[in-house]
Amino acid sequence: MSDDYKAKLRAGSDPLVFFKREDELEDGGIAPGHTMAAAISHALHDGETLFVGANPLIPFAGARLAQLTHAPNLTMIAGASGGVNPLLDPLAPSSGDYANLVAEAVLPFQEVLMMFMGGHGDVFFAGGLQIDRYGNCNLATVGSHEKTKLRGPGSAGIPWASRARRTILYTTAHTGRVFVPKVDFVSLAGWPVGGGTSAHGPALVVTPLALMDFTPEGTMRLVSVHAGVSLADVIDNTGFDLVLPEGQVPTTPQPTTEEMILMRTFDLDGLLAIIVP
Amino acid sequence: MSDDYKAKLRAGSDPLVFFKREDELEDGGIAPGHTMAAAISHALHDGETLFVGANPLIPFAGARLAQLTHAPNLTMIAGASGGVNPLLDPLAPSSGDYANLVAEAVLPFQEVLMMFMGGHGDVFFAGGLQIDRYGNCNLATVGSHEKTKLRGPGSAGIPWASRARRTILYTTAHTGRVFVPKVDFVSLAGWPVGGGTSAHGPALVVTPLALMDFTPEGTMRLVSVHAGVSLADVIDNTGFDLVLPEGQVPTTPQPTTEEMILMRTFDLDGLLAIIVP
Amino acid sequence: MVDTPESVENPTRRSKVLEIEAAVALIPPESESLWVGGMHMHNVPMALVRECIRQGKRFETFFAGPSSSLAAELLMGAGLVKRVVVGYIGFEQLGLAPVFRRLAEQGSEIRFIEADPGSMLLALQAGMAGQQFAPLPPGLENTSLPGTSPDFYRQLVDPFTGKTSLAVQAIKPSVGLIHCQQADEFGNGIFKGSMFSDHLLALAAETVLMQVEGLVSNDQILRYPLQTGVPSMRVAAVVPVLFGCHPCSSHRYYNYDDVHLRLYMEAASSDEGFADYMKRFVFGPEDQEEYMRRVQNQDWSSIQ
Amino acid sequence: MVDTPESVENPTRRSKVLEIEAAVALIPPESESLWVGGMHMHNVPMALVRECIRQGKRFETFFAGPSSSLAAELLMGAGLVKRVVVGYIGFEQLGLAPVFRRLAEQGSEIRFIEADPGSMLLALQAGMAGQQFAPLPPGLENTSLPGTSPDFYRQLVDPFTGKTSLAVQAIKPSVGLIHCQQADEFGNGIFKGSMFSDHLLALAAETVLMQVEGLVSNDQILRYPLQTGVPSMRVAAVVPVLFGCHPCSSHRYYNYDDVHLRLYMEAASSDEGFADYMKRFVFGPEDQEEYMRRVQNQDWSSIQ
Repeated sequence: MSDDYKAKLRAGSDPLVFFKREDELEDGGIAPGHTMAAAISHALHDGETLFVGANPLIPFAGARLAQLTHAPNLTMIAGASGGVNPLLDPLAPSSGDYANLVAEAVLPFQEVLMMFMGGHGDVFFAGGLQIDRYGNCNLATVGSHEKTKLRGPGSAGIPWASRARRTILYTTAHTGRVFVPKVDFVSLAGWPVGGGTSAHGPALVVTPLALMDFTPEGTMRLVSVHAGVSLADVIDNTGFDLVLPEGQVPTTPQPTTEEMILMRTFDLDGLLAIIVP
Repeated sequence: MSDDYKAKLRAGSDPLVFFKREDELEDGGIAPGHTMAAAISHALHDGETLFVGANPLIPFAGARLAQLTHAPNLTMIAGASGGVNPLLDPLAPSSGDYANLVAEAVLPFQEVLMMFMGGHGDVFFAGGLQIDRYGNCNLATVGSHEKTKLRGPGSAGIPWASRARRTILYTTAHTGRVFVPKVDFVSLAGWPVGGGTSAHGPALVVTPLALMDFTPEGTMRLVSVHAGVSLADVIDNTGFDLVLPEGQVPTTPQPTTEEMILMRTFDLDGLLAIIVP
Repeated sequence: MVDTPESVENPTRRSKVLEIEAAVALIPPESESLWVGGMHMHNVPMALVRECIRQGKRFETFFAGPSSSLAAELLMGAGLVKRVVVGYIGFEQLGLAPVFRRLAEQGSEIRFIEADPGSMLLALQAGMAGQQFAPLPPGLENTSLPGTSPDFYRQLVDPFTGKTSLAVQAIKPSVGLIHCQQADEFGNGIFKGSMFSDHLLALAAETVLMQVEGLVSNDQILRYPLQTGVPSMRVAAVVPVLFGCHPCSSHRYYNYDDVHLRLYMEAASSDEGFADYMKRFVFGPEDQEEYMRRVQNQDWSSIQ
Repeated sequence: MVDTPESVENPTRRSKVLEIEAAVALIPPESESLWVGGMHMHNVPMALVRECIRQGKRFETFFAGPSSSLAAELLMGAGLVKRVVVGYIGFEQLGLAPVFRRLAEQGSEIRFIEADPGSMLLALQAGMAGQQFAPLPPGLENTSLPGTSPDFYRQLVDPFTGKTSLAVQAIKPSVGLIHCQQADEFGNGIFKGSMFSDHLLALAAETVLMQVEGLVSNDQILRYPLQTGVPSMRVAAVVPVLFGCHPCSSHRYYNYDDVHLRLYMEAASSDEGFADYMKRFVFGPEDQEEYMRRVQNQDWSSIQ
């Protein structure tokens, strides 16, 4: 049974990429995927329980980085596979990958979802084909539901986001098509306009360009732009008016050298370097 | 892992009992426990799925005997332990015994109950502190619920008996205290008097004295008395008038020599010989 | 301990091992509903799905959850399902589902019910336990789902608190197709990796067909019963078919074939390409061996 | 594959291993509710139960299900529970529960709610999943249960069929006590035999204390995660205590001590005998070692 926990095969794995990619990027090899993962790591608190769903690369990396640095008591539950505290041995592109079973426990998927719906999550990660200024997300249909322009995969687990204490949104595409004034379908409910109900919207938005949070009124606000990104880049690629911070817009902290080294220990295929197109 | 399925300890096991008990009983060593188990075996059909709860000795033995003879495709699910198709290696007194995990699968207990409640059972085994002429059973309170004369353990799984296609009642005490005209508390619902509802009561009753079934109207009827038991014994120990078969009352078939040998292969402690006090 | 009588391997205990044609032939030509196991591109019983398509099995309702990928695509593209309950249909990081997109964006006769995997799995759990419906936790009422699918999500009053709650009707699929890495001939199945929600599916569905990478002996099952993920009485047929999940993964046996999947997604972005794919990989190969031969020698150049 | 950074065993990851006094001290003096794991005389975390009694922890409601034996007896006899939801309290083939009998037959301040384990476990499952209540399958309405316990079983209308159905309110125990044969220091627990309904209990209860026969390394957990029955984040404390289930069984470690149990049942059939038992085996021994010494040298002759 000694090899029970080793994946036998790994699709798309190029054993040389670890050495190759050193020169592919300037700026110490820091790609937007690394910055996003580090930003997520910094946003997590020790002892929290996280639920991660489909397309998990960036939250996986951020959570594992947090475990390896300031949050050793953090628990990460890997959506599809059911792995609890996967070591990311290695970081794999699909949430259902066998690699995610190099872990401490493996839960049946319905239990993962039921625990999440039962309120066991401190942090939930979500995204959308569309995200609007209140944090509403759409994974179902762009256009009307009757006359669909773009058919997304369906709402997946994100309708239950408010069952977690905090939701962190992430997307690898910060464009005006994603960040729209109003989503066409609410898969995940954002902050209530006017604040009438008890539901709460997302806490943080992590993109390849910037970090955003929400004002007390529940509208999206710029927190910082990533190194090498201008404020204009962010504004031009957001389909609504972001609330801007007063004074100079801060720059998102870059991953430190230690953080970059730690991410390489599990990102054997260099996926974080290529995750943002 | 080769010894994973072997119980390390077994309470109350006397290694000599297998040899000792040969002479303890007359009539080829056939005790009421054997007759009851064989009667249950004969009542089971190949391919059925059985759910067995607490105090499982007699239904366990009957079901395993059926598997070893005419019903190799029968599935037995062992209540507390969750064992599916336990080999009874050996037959153990508690439904939760580790011995019941010498089996093909082990289900969490809530799944056993939920599958049963979900209608997956062909046959369910039940008993009661009181059993009445319509097959109602009481495991809760004798006397009124406010002024309790005898506090039973509680209704356990038997309120769900009608979810199985057939229920077989068994008891090791055929007395007027058990077989009463009317139970004080309905833990298991018998046949509806007058036949107004769709619920169905038990199909068969197996005791140390006799076998009973129910008339089309749902009242208990004698099928046969066991060897060495007189009709008067049965009538005197039943607190209501049993419907009697026409003509001569048949004698319950005794276990054959082959059946006795098969039961000994799993009843290592001779429990069937002593289960009826 | 004692020697167990030989009847554990009683010759009269019926083996459930069937050839794939015979196993799928157990499904009636038209069934109420189908739920296919696995999740995303993992542990999906594709060999059974392809055989269902070859035999033209029709299903009133297909439950696309918790996350369906190629199984949903092929069944919808083949026109075998009338109503699809959508939890998630897609290829995760590989991209959106091309047939699903085309059917939804250009219109089709399929009725799509917008749903979510959490509610679908609570409904499946309810179906397993004999409950008529499953109440939902709070939260969903703030999304577009209940308004869009008023037949799937209904409101009721919690008899204990008087609060309103949403609920979904119990799901008891007529047919469940699942993949286990191993099983014995009687249908005791072992998941060597994640079980996803397939254990629950196996307990809930009326007829369960199981494909496996290979058979193990009943002795091996008895040796470590805690490992058994599917108990035999829930299984109607066991179909050994190596690489039967391809192009999806089978945990601990092989990963998904992302090259094949990407080429599928490209091909299936047109009606012609999809038809060509179906001809080559579903209707063409007469058995799994021939299918794998075609996969290995895949020449996609002429695919539309 | 790569060497995993040392931080898997990061020195700053907090061990949850506690002495039994400190673990039970995590429970407030008065809690809403308690559910004790195990079933019949198996896998019952008796060491934790005895320590709760020594520390005088009080619980408004005790859930005696799916089947409680000595844990229910001692907690009720010690006067620490006000309301008991009765699924099953007894010693299976050994006999009825003497303290339960005396309290119910002679009257007591404890309020007994007549219930059933199936409904209790559906309620626990609902509590785990955030559902407010659990509808019940048909059948129970023909028994005395709904009429006897109208607050536990309530009627509602199925919004899909219009039929009436019974329902029970979700159960989310404030405290869950469970026994695993093994765990690592972080609370990843392994059931070496049946898990009974303890996995579900661990997912549903607000505070979970786990006793184990012994600790294993986190490395061992990582080596075969499919074996982990309780994930660490659900566990507040891990208490290693060998023979901690005595006189109940711990699957694969030891069977129940039926001699001790029978003597208990005899002793506890009178108030004096029960008080004597409590003095000798609960309040007397200052630790588990002393408890086991008393058990081994048990001289029951002078017990009332």
